[in-house]
Amino acid sequence: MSETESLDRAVEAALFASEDALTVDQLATHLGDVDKGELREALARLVAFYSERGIHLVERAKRWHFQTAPDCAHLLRKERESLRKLSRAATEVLAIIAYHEPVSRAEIESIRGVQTSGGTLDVLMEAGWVKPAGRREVPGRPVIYATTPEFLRHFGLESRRDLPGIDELRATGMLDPVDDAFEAEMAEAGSADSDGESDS
Amino acid sequence: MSETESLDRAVEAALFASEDALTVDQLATHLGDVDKGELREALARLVAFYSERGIHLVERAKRWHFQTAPDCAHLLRKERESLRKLSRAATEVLAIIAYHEPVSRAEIESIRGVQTSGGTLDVLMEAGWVKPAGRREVPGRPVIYATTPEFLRHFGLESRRDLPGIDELRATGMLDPVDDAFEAEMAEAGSADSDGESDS
Amino acid sequence: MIDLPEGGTVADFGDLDGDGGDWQGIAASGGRDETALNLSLDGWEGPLDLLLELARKQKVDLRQISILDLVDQYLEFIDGAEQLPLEIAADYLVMAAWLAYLKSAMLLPKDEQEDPSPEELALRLHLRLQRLGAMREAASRLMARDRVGRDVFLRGAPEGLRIDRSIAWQVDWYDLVRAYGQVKARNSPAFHTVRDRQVMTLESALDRVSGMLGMSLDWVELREFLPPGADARLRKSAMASSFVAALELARTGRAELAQDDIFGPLRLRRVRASA
Repeated sequence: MSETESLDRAVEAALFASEDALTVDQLATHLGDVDKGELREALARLVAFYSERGIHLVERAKRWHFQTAPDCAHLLRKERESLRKLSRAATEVLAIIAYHEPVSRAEIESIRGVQTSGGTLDVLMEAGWVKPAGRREVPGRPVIYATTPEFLRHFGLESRRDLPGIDELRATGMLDPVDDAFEAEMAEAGSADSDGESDS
Repeated sequence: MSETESLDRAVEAALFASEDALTVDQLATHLGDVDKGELREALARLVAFYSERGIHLVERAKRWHFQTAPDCAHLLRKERESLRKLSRAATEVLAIIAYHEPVSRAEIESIRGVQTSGGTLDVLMEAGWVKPAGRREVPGRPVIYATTPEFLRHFGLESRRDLPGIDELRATGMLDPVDDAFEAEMAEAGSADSDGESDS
Repeated sequence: MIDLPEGGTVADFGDLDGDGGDWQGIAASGGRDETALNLSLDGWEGPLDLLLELARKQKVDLRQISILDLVDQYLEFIDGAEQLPLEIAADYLVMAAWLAYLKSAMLLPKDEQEDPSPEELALRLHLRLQRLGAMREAASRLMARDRVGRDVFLRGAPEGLRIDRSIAWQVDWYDLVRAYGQVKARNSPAFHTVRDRQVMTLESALDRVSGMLGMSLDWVELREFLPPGADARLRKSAMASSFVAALELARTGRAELAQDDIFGPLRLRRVRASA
């Protein structure tokens, strides 16, 4: 057996057996201080090897794990208890945290235009998708929230950059606070006025 | 994708995600009443496919499951040595055994002047420095303890005669005044005793 | 009941049946406002939420909605919702009042408008609706991803990776020998001997000083009475005793004392017998 084959088998076995997704560092340590460069190459080979199979090797939040291929879902779902469905409030809060993180409860509420019950954040924290991430250094020092690696894993995201549409939302200013957007619009309108006719 | 490939992928995913090993019947039902002959062929193909990998598909008591390749099994259990300083109590007991061997536990206690928990001797035996060396032929026939060759090796001693005598200890100030020793003892009692020795 | 069409792009949000919990299908124990709203408003979460849904009904890009139309639709909706419990209605009515004001302000000629202008107010509302809409869209796209436990599955029975920690006990030769020394020191019988300390008693000082005074007619410094060659501690004791002896001799009229200055040397002289 060649050396790369032997490394591939070891990585395969370790990731299969592990109860948690593993970082490259964890894998390297576990396999007896393997060179990390070689490890990454082995992971790349395995991703390719499994890409057409019923199970895939995936990276989420810098951690690697095997999971079933998405197109096999219909075969596996029926015996499973289907996921409890999140309320609309909770999904919105989750999205706001994910796209704006870190974000305080007041900031969440200002986007939603409605108070957020403590229970909603609790549900997201209990699911392991959201965690407190310190405090904002403004008067009152409100707690700010961010998503977890488990969030990325659950939603199949390698990193927050993979959040659907985040680039476009950022480019169109949708992630900026209303006040900032308002200032920008007014400034633009002002300059438009100045080179157009003013009607007053 | 061919039909056999698609079946292989489904079997693969189902066995991967299942918490229990599955019989051919269970698999067939699970995958939507697949023909069992085809299923067996698929299983055979998968066994061959994985035979050189880090994970194997195996049948045990007519149930199928994935498991780590036997030669990768050592990867799943990893030994990690952590260094720990021997507690003061254990060091004293070890010293007493070294100077007085063979000694019974009661004798150790009478020399130390405090009770010695069984855990302390266990630690010394686990470290490989002390072993039971028969029983004292007195009422109760207590076990007596002695040091091991490993003990001499660890301390770089040719024999126990290399241990400094009482006079040498006194000359080098190792026989501290009682008050100093008492103070040190009190300081130790204050810090948590890691091997559970209770000095009373 | 309030008659509103289903929200268009948010089919993945299932909270329109009024259970109010954060997990669909789990009995409601959720927020007070959510529960209450869901009971009476078919799941609208506050006025902004309702406005957003109304805006979507205009079936144009959110950037091009007509705020005036939106205000009309909202006010019409609130008019139709007669049996709103008061505590829920409050937020909606505040918004209704504000929108009514906004509408009237927008209908005024420009030069009669107050500051901030209704256009600015409308722009802010517009921006808020856009942002809420964007997040709602993002949430539904997020929920539609291949999710672990729904679309993809992890290994059902992982063997688990174990790290067995064994302990390598550390102790060095010095610790070992010192520990033994301390055991011996702690438990060997301790002998406490009080060192024989040389002192000069007052009696012997009296004898000594009066004896020595007899041998001289001149002033003698107190220091001279101390035993020569004595160690420091004996000297201290002798000094104290001799001083007291000198005082005693002076009191009984057998010696005279003189000291030229404070802390200066103390001198003694025998008192000659007057007889």
